[in-house]
Amino acid sequence: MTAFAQRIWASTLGRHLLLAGLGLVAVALVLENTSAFRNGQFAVMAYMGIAAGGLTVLTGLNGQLSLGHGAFMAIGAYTTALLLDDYESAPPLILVLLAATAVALVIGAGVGVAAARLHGPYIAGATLALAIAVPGIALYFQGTLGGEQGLTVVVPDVPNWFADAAYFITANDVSSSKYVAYIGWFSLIVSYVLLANLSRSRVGRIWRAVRDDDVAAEIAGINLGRARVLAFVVSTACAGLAGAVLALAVRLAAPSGFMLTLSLALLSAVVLGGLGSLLGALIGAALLTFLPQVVTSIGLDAGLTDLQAAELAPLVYGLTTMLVVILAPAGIVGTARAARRRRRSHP
Amino acid sequence: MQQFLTTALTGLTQGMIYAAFALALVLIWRSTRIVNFAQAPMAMITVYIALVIIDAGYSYWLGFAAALLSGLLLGAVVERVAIRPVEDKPHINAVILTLGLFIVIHALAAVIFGSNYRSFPAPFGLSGFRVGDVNVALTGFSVFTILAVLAVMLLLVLLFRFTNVGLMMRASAFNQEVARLLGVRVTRMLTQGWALAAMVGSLSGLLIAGGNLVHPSYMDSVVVFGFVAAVLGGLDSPIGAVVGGLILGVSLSFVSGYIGSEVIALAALVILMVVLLLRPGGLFSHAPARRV
Amino acid sequence: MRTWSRRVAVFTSVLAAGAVLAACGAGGRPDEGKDSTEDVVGVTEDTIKIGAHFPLTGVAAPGYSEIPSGHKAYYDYVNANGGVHGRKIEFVVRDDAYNPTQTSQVTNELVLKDRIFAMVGGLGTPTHSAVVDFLNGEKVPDLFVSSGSLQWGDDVESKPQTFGWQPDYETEGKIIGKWVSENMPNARVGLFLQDDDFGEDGEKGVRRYLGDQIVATERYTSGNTDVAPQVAALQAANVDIVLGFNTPSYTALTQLTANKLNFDPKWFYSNVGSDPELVGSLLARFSEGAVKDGSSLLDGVVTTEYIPGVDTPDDPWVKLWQEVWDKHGSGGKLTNYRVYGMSQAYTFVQALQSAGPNPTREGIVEAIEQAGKEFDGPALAPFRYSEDSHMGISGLRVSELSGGKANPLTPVLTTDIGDAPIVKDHSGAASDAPPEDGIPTG
Amino acid sequence: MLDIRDLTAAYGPVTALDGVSFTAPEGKITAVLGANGAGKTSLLRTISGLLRPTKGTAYLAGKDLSRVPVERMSRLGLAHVPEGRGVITELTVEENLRLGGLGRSARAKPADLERIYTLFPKMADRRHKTAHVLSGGERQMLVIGRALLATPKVLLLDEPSLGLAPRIVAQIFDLLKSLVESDGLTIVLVEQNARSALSIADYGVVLNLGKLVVHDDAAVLAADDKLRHAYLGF
Repeated sequence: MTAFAQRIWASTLGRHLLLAGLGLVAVALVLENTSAFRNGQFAVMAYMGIAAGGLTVLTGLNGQLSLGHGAFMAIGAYTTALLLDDYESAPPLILVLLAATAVALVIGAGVGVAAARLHGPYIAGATLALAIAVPGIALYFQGTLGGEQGLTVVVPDVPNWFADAAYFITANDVSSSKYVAYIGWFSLIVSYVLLANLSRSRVGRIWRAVRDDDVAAEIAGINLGRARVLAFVVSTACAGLAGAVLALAVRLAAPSGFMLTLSLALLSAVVLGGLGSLLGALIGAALLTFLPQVVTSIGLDAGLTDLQAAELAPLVYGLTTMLVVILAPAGIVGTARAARRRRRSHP
Repeated sequence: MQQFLTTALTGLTQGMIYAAFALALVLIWRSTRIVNFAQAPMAMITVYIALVIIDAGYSYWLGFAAALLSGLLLGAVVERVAIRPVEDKPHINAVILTLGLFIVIHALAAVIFGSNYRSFPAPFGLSGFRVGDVNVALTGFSVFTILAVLAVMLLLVLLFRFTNVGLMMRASAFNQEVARLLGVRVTRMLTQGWALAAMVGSLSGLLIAGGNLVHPSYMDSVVVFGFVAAVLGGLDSPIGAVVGGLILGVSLSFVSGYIGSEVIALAALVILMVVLLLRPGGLFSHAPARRV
Repeated sequence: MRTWSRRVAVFTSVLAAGAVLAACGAGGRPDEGKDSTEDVVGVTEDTIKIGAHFPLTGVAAPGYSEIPSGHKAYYDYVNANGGVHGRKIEFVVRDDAYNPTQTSQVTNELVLKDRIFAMVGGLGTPTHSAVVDFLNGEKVPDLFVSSGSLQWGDDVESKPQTFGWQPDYETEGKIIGKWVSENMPNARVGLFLQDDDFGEDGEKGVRRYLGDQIVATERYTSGNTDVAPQVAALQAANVDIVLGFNTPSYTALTQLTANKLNFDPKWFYSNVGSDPELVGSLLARFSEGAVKDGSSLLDGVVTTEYIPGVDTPDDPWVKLWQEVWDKHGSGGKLTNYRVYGMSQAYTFVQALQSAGPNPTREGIVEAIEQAGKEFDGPALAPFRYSEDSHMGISGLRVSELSGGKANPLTPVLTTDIGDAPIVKDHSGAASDAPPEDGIPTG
Repeated sequence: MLDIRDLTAAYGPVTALDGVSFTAPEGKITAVLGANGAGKTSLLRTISGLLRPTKGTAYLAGKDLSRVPVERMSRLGLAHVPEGRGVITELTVEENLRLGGLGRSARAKPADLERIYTLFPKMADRRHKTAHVLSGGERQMLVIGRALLATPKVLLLDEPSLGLAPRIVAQIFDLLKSLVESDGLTIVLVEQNARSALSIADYGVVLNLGKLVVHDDAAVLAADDKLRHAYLGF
């Protein structure tokens, strides 16, 4: 390794950026070599991954339980839909993504300030109520938010420079859905780099201190409220961004897309992968994206009726969640790490 | 005037249903410091058991008893099999576990009983009373609902406040080690707590189902509003659960009737936030909020 | 340092694993299309693959999940009788749990992985909205959407592949409104609407004829089963007749609630919510000492009909459905949801017949536009299909329930969205019977 | 009364207690002394069954305790007041006391409760308040009172003086002394505060790194300068 590379590797940011670069290459390789259907699934995995990444920081690093992150995805998605309703005068996509993030961040700050006063199940109750209340807002303001039918999202055309660059490198044309998948994964990598840096920084240490023992943290001079609100805001910003990607991928922001099940799915993604681990969040998102379809196909192949096969997906997913919590409470990543440590200590 | 009265009375009945569900949550919270999100599907499946029995031609009350009994059993089994391994783990593990259980029971019920609407009979009349010209929107069954919930609340207060079992259940929840050193069989208390709570949950399921339609998701909205009611009242207090349920039921009924049914969840959120910001431990919290 | 290189490795291998997973799926992609001389997606020498999204799980599953079983039964019946132009129809159903996000995923799967020839009967307005642009963009025929929203057919230019099937809610609303204005001109009218396009379009139609008569408008949110506040408001407004644009479970709920409130207006439920068989059986349960006799509970309720349902077992169409269901059904009894599915399936088979022995995606769209108006079928009124309109069945008749049966109060009336007048149907669609073998010829 | 034979216990790979043997005679106070991490708390936890011995046994009046579940201990006459006092602050004072009475065979409870209230008049005033309102000293009195309600033969006390003012510590130790005299209680007293402990104890046991260093009369230990400097820090 050259001295320069070593210097980069030595700094946290440098490592993360390098990792991000590799990730981007891997993403391009995967997206270019899979079918359009898989591209669509990868877009889903990306937005689930972004939201789960934010949630794992909140729950894993800061110890706050949110049952309502789907609501912030809804906020991001609706912001996107409102900004992209006019094909002609749509702002640049990057601004749309930033706006969705920012709106979720601001609303998250408000909720976070309230939630920071609460403990354990009381936060759970408040965020649960939030998760079911937000879809109702879209119904109430039918005029601007489109009611039950929701708002359709016009995905902007693939910009020429992007299409040209992609063609130059891969000799493939970029379809709209592949473009969305790229946007999703680019957003995911950017947000993961930021989250990883944040969690390695002083802020991350403060979060962990608050999680492990809030009394001790307070005695050590940490402002508990500020630490909690900050963690909340960071995770809701991620959810907002995820919502924006979701809106692009689904091309619609409708209340029925943001029911309680979404919030709960995010939570189980985080737990399945391993609380507090970004890699775990990504794995959880992958499971959530790919598992139902695989399970349903297996069920159909095994001769179940459509109805039974459809129920098989939630059944397997619920059972998996339960088994992971009971047998491997550290999640997939945590268990794998522990196994590796054990192997190392008993050579 | 008539509309006001009707809205208030139907809200009252609805609030009692939230209260019944909240009582079950309070019971589990008091005995294991866990919020059981799987309470609703657990109750739902026992209500289906009652329905099978009633459909087979047996009396309503036999089905009623069977549902309560199977609730008792199911609660004990769930605690032994699923909850025991996570009891000493962080709070969030138990929450996730019950959410997983929620999904599993749901799917199982849909496969076993089908996902269509079925009607569930009621043992009492379903027509409202009339006093002169004024229609009182209470049916025989809603009176039964109100009385049943009040009775359960009273029994729980008595249980926790005056009996040794109740005391032991609470001690086990607060400090397992101290309780064991004092001779309390903690594991048995936890199992009992879950069994009792699941039975109260089944009761709430029966009360919602009576004279109404059931399907595997019929209790889903009650999960949310029942939980909000319990939190509103303070998770530790049976009286709080009933008061919380009533506040929620009546106010949501008015919101639904005079503003629109799409905002009732929003209204629940607003009520909850206002109460929690004033009293972070709920309306009836005595002890300071305990860190979990 | 070692940690980090390991993480790079792990991260990359996650992605690689994803790629492998994806590759597996891609490997399973059927490429029968290539066997055919025409190379049409989803069509081979002896099969034709179609698909749809339906809510098989979740809150919308009750009822709606039965529709695809009706489709399947009818296709199996057709397949058992030699198929269409020698091809057997494969119907792939995917569950979207009535969640647009999932609809978008399963539609991707249907179109890109299962490689269906056409989408037939995809259910729901918000759900189908999420995929309609995609389907049209991919030029996938999007036939016979299971929803009465106006957007499935009124804008042929932007959605050339999409066809409605059932009468749209506005058309139904107009016919209901006119009937009320003519038969109960002095009645105070209350509306009970589902809070989505169904209620909205219905209201739009009704208001064309009943502007001043409407004294109360109440909306319910699907999933909120406590409708007492809404019914109380209707009662407070002293309405003489309630027009309900709601689903069957809410018909049962409003009846139960009205009983609780001693509220006894005339009830008019639009077709979606009236299913007398289903609602009657739900309510019959409560007759045990609680309410009036179950089957007669709906007596006097007015509704609309556009296809014959299970309450008329002697209707030749219903006889056919019964036979199909007995032979090829997947258990349970014949319900109106299943009849709906079979009726849709019948129309699809007819469209496929018209598209000729070598069907293409363009071909079937063209065939429906050309011949769709003349399609025979269970529908009481003809379809409106043409190059300018992809709207479905053009009308219905008003009936009154008594003893669990619908007795016609009017002849079949047809109209269209907007200002189109309401006229009596003379096409004779209401009195036709299915062909001997139960399979349309095109 | 309490015979400890070769008691050995571990937390995972870490040995906490290594072959400890001694006897705590009936009606006497035995102080268990030693530095932090010497195994004092582990000793009590192993006796009461919270920690299972890997070897050796404790006998209570001749009965082998190594297989008795924790929940049965109080019925056998063994009361263990854990470190950090073990007051359940969410329960009321009276509920805490009532809990103490549940763990023994049925006898007249009201009289017992009244006895505690006469011993601690301050408790009587606040019997229906949550124990949360009590001060540190009062909490210690409460748990001792609660332990007494189980009418134990042997009382294991873990660091009762922790964090309390010397005046309060003195009060508590006086109380212990008088209980031994009036009830014939056997007490095993784990203490960091060796000087005060030895002042009321009859015998002393010194642990270091899980092993027993010395077992002798309290007065002898208190007089042994070398021992005091090496292990007891005064």
